[in-house]
Amino acid sequence: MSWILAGLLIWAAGWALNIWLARQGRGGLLIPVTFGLTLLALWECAVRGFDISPVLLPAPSDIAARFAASTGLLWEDFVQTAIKGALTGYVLGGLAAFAVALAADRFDFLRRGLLPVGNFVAALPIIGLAPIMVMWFGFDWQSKAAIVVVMVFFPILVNTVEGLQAASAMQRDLMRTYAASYWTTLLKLRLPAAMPFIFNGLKIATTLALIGAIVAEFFGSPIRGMGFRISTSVGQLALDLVWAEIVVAAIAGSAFYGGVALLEKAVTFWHPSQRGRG
Amino acid sequence: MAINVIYAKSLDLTFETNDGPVHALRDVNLEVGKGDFVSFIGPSGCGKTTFLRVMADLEQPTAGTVTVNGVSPEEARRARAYGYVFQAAGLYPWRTIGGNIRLPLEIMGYSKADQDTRVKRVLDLVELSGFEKKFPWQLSGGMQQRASIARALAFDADILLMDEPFGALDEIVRDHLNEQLLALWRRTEKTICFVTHSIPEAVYLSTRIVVMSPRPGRITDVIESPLPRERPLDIRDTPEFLEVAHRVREGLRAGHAYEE
Amino acid sequence: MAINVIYAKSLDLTFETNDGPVHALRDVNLEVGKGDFVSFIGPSGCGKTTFLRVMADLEQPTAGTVTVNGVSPEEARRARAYGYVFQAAGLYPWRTIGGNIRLPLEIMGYSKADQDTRVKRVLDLVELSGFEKKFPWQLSGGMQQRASIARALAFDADILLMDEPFGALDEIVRDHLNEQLLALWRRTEKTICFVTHSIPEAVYLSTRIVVMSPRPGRITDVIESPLPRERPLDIRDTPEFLEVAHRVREGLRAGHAYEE
Amino acid sequence: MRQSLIPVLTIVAAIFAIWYAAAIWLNAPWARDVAARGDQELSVTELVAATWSQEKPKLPAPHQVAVELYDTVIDKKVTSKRSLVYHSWITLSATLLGFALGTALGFALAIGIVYNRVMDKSVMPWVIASQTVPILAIAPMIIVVLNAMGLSGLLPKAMISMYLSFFPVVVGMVKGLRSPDAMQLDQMRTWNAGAAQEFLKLRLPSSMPYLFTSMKIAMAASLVGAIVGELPTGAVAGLGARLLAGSYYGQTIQIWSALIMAAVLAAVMVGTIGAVQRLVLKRMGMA
Amino acid sequence: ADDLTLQLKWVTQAQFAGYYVAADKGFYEEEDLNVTIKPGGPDIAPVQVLLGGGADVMVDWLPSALAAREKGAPIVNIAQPFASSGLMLTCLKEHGIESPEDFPGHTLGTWFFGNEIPLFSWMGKLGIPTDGSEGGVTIQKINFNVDPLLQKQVECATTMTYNEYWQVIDAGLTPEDLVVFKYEDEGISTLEDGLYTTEENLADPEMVDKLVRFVRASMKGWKYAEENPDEAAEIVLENDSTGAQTEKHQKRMMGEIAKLTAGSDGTLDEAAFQRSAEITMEGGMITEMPEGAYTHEITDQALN
Ligand SMILES: Nc1ncnc2c1ncn2[C@@H]1O[C@H](COP(=O)(O)OP(=O)(O)OP(=O)(O)O)[C@@H](O)[C@H]1O
Ligand SMILES: Nc1ncnc2c1ncn2[C@@H]1O[C@H](COP(=O)(O)OP(=O)(O)OP(=O)(O)O)[C@@H](O)[C@H]1O
Ligand SMILES: Cc1ncc(C[n+]2csc(CCO)c2C)c(N)n1
Ligand SMILES: [Mg+2]
Ligand SMILES: [Mg+2]
Repeated sequence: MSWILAGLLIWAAGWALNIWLARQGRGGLLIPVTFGLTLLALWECAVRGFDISPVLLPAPSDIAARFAASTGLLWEDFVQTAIKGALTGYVLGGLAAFAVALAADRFDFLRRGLLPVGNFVAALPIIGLAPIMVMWFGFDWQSKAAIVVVMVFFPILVNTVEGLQAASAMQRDLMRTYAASYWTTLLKLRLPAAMPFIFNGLKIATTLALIGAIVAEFFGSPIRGMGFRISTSVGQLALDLVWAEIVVAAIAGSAFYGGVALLEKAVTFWHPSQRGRG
Repeated sequence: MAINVIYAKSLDLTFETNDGPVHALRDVNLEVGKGDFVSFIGPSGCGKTTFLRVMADLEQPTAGTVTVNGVSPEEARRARAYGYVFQAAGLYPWRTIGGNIRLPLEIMGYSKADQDTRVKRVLDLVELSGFEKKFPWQLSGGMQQRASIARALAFDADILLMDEPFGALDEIVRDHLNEQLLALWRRTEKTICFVTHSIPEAVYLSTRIVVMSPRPGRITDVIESPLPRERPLDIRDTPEFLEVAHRVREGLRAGHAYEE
Repeated sequence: MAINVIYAKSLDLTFETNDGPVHALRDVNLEVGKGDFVSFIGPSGCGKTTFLRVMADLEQPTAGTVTVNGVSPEEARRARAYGYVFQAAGLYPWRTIGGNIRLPLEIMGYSKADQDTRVKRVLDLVELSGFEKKFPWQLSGGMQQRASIARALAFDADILLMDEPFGALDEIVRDHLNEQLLALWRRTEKTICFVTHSIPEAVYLSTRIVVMSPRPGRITDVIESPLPRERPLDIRDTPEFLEVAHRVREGLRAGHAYEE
Repeated sequence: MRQSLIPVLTIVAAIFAIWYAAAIWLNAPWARDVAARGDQELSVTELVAATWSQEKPKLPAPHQVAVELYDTVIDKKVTSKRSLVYHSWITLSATLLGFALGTALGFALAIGIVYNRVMDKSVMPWVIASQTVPILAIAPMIIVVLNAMGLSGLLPKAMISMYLSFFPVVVGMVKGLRSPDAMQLDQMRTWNAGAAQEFLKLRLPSSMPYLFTSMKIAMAASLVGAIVGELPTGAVAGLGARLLAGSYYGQTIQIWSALIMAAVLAAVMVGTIGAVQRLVLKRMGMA
Repeated sequence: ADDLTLQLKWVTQAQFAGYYVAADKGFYEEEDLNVTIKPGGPDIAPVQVLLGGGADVMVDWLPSALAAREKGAPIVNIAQPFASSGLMLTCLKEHGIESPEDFPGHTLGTWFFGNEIPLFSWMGKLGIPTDGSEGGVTIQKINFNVDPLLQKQVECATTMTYNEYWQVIDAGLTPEDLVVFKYEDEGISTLEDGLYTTEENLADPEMVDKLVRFVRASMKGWKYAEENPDEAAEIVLENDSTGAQTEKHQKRMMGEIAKLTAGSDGTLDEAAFQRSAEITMEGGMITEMPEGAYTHEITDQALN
């Protein structure tokens, strides 16, 4: 009971602190961190207050302890899944989507033919693709990368195609008056104008990539990797390890997203959504 | 006989819109010779921009023929025969002012050093030196307009198509830029098509003034200027000048129902 | 003594940009009384727009005070004390012309029937009847500008802040709208702040002309017009008119280095 | 539409050609093994025929999938548990519910983020972090918890769909709602428009292109969510259950037909959104 | 009637025929029970469902149940319908494996989630390293199907006598193409499908009474299924809501399952328990011998 009360108090305090911080116009990272810490405290209090079994939901303190105790293991899994699987797939998938978007943009025939079919293929749910990819590309990270490629392809393609239409009529007319070639127009006008859209897709794809790589490991993996660890640990009810992996995933994913968002800020500084917070 | 730089015959242009067609140009005929300075004047919405866009191959006429430098507008465009100043500034927000002016130079393959000198020169011309590194949204409306003029002057096109380039400028800058433009024109023998709303400006600048009337846009009058090519600013107080201005005003007035 | 509608004291405004601060306004003082028609004139980039934006609570001064109707600009804005015509038309592309003009009326909660009559009335005023159902990109630049003027006139604000509203219009329409605006002003006793680049326009319309000079923007001259409130178009040929115009031109010229 | 027909058919034909070739390539080792066990030599035509007709091929040939689809879509009563239509419907209903919930949630969050500084600063990073949690890992737990709370059937699956689909909507809508330029926002200020009016009359319309793009992605994600959600519910019904059961009994043809069905669903739904998009943008004069 | 929910360890198949038969034949009804049977799946941990309150009884294998118990889940075996183990390792003969001595240098595929434990302890007994070092075997995690074996991604794979083995056969291989090692024969078998509930439930006399009736009816179902395998398989098929199972496969599976349940009246054999627990400990899944992990209370009452 006292735990639950404490939880409620902490929640109120955290929220108040955040409002205060936001009013001060300061904080930067401080605000989300406070928010997160509040959530964690709430969780801890709930687990203790309601006496939830550790095989259902471990307390954050248990997870932290496990995390500290297994950094070596977590790092090995991280390299296997996030770096080899997700990152490779993200880069390849991004390039592929970008190339297809350009091809579709360049050749109307392809756009009409490929886009509907591409949407169709990309809409294949990865869960179904995962076993097939494992069958084709083997148990190791290559099959994970393949699934990530398929997963990130669609969002990046859709956004890039959309973005390539984003330049305004007058901006295009200007290029026409310079008799700029297709590639020049693309490079100097349409790509810059498309960047806000492309980054939209790239950001969504960061999280998809990590999920994809992890989930794919459920369908076959060497005996390491985040997805492998999660799925086997659930079976062994080592939920503290499961959550430690999830924490790694969350940190890696957020950092990945944050990196892309920073890049976006640098590239699309001119877009109204970046210029001023309205 | 010298070949016409611009030649339009029986031009028609109709826009199809969600509620019916809009006749923007109807039976437009015009010949512009090399080195002419032609001003277009007419009530708002009469088709001046549309006509300029047709010359620039940005709009396809529904009927009739146009040639630019004796070839189709498209070929002329491909040959980079003209510089175009749009009615709105239309700067690319991701480029600085300097970057925007440099854009056509990059596209047309000027050398890096040449680009730099040209950018500097035209920035001086429109008095924006010091703003090279600013982004468009950090400039006032008039400054943006000047940057867009500079952009069109930065490279060497034989034909300049200018759509109300000085609309957002005060009289002093305008006078200054008018002089500069005239000097440039005399020096380079460019052919200039110039849309304006200012009667004195049209008369001061042009060798020929085309008056248009609206819906559907037609040419109602073409006035040859008797003024010499050499024009100091105070030519605007001479009787010849006022005489021409009067004719233009009369022609314009005819296009406005409420003035009759 | 009547209360000032607009009162500015020691206004300073500096923009921070990627390469250093830009001083847009420096020590600006001004009083505008009820029913005044004040024109602002000055070289491009001198801070006219910025000053108008400060009055409208769209920009916060770095130092100094402004009051509008005796209260802060923010309170005046909340009380919907003014209509603002922006330098660029700024129509919403997803609304028709009619829909754009109706927008502030919807926001301010005018009844449907009232909206309809008002939209019709102002469309007539700016001669755009028949274009109600068109989208902005189907209109010429000048027509868009007129639509944006109509939008600001559609509702009843005591103060009108107009940033080069007639910049993109030809002389005839401009004269016509000038007359209309004067008539409206006399009829409704609105207070009008009006940015323009045209000296004759400033002199013809205003009870007071504010001349500004650039970087940092300062007020260099405030000229009280001796002209009567009732002003036929041909008042522009009177000696008083030319005299005032001359003073304005001199003031302006002072702000341009190359004219000295 | 009509101009698209030939290009689409060309691409589809190309894909089928590649598919058939891949089937030969991938299934040949098995066919050779079988032949070797039976002490036979396979001629090329026999080999090709064998690779296109295996019962459990590594990659089933298109016609095998087509036959299976025909059997399970056309030939079975739609209420039958062996009918793919029945399973599709189960997945579709969860997808649609999850999509609706996800879009609503994404919308609400985006509004909160755009209008509320505290939310902007505190929620967005956690929204992102939430998406890095591998859903398949917590899906069983969600299902277990919801089941324990007495929720079963459609809703738990829809929750997972929602979890996956709200994210693209948040990201896209935050961008879209912030896309009006400074002047447009200033105009609203001069009219002293309330927050709701500013939203309805400016931010919402200008976010439309972003909204639709996001919704297309959200719909695809939602389908994945529904299928993931069907896996741990004990493979009861739905396309996910078909995939799973197919996988556990090595029925590649069944897996592929469920996959194709899922892709058809996704394509139809994404296509529908696209059609609505064209309609709306056209009415807004933006197309 | 009293409500009771049973959580299975796997999808609906003849492996669980006893429970479906008991439900279908009205054995539960006779005991005044209204039993809901929840199928399992690959990523569902029945223990979680049990502790989360989603079920009252579950089917689980002893090693994973013991591991859960040591992790803090207070679960107890109340009945053991399966007397012997159906787990085995199936190899393709073409890879040249004929006896356990041939394993080194080959890839063995096994299911994880605790199912790998007997294999690891077996390799331990044989003295074959599993860390991929020289002279050892490579252990590969595979999913619950035989594709990796057929596609030669592994050379041996874990199979059940009643299920995966027959999938290999259905794929076109003959028993002569295969070499099988039954865990039961190698002396490394652990107890499979047993019934488990929570200590909390066992402390509640009313619940105990329900469980007694449940076990009694279930065992009746099992014995009926053993005697009428074809009918039992039909019943299972009717209850399969994925519509993916085939009659041929389920009938065959029922036949094999009958061999595993034969000879059990539901009472847990303590010797088998002991052996299973030791193997589980050797494999490292638990660290000390469990106490109170089973009770005869329910079966004692049910069988009298
Ligand atoms: N958002 C901004 N950021 C940085 N500098 C700005 C910004 N807005 C305006 N400025 C600068 O402030 C000065 C005054 O601008 P303002 O728009 O008020 O000029 P103006 O008098 O209206 O000119 P014009 O007649 O050309 O419209 C200019 O030098 C401009 O570069
Ligand atoms: N894309 C378009 N779709 C439909 N109608 C159009 C389009 N562009 C222009 N128009 C119409 O064509 C007519 C002529 O337009 P244009 O822009 O050429 O006028 P203008 O003479 O340049 O006017 P302004 O002086 O106001 O710029 C107008 O009535 C306008 O509504
Ligand atoms: C974690 C885990 N999940 C399910 C089973 C259940 N199981 C019992 S037999 C068999 C093979 C299919 O008939 C399977 C999968 C297990 N042992 N371990
Ligand atoms: Mg125009
Ligand atoms: Mg301005």
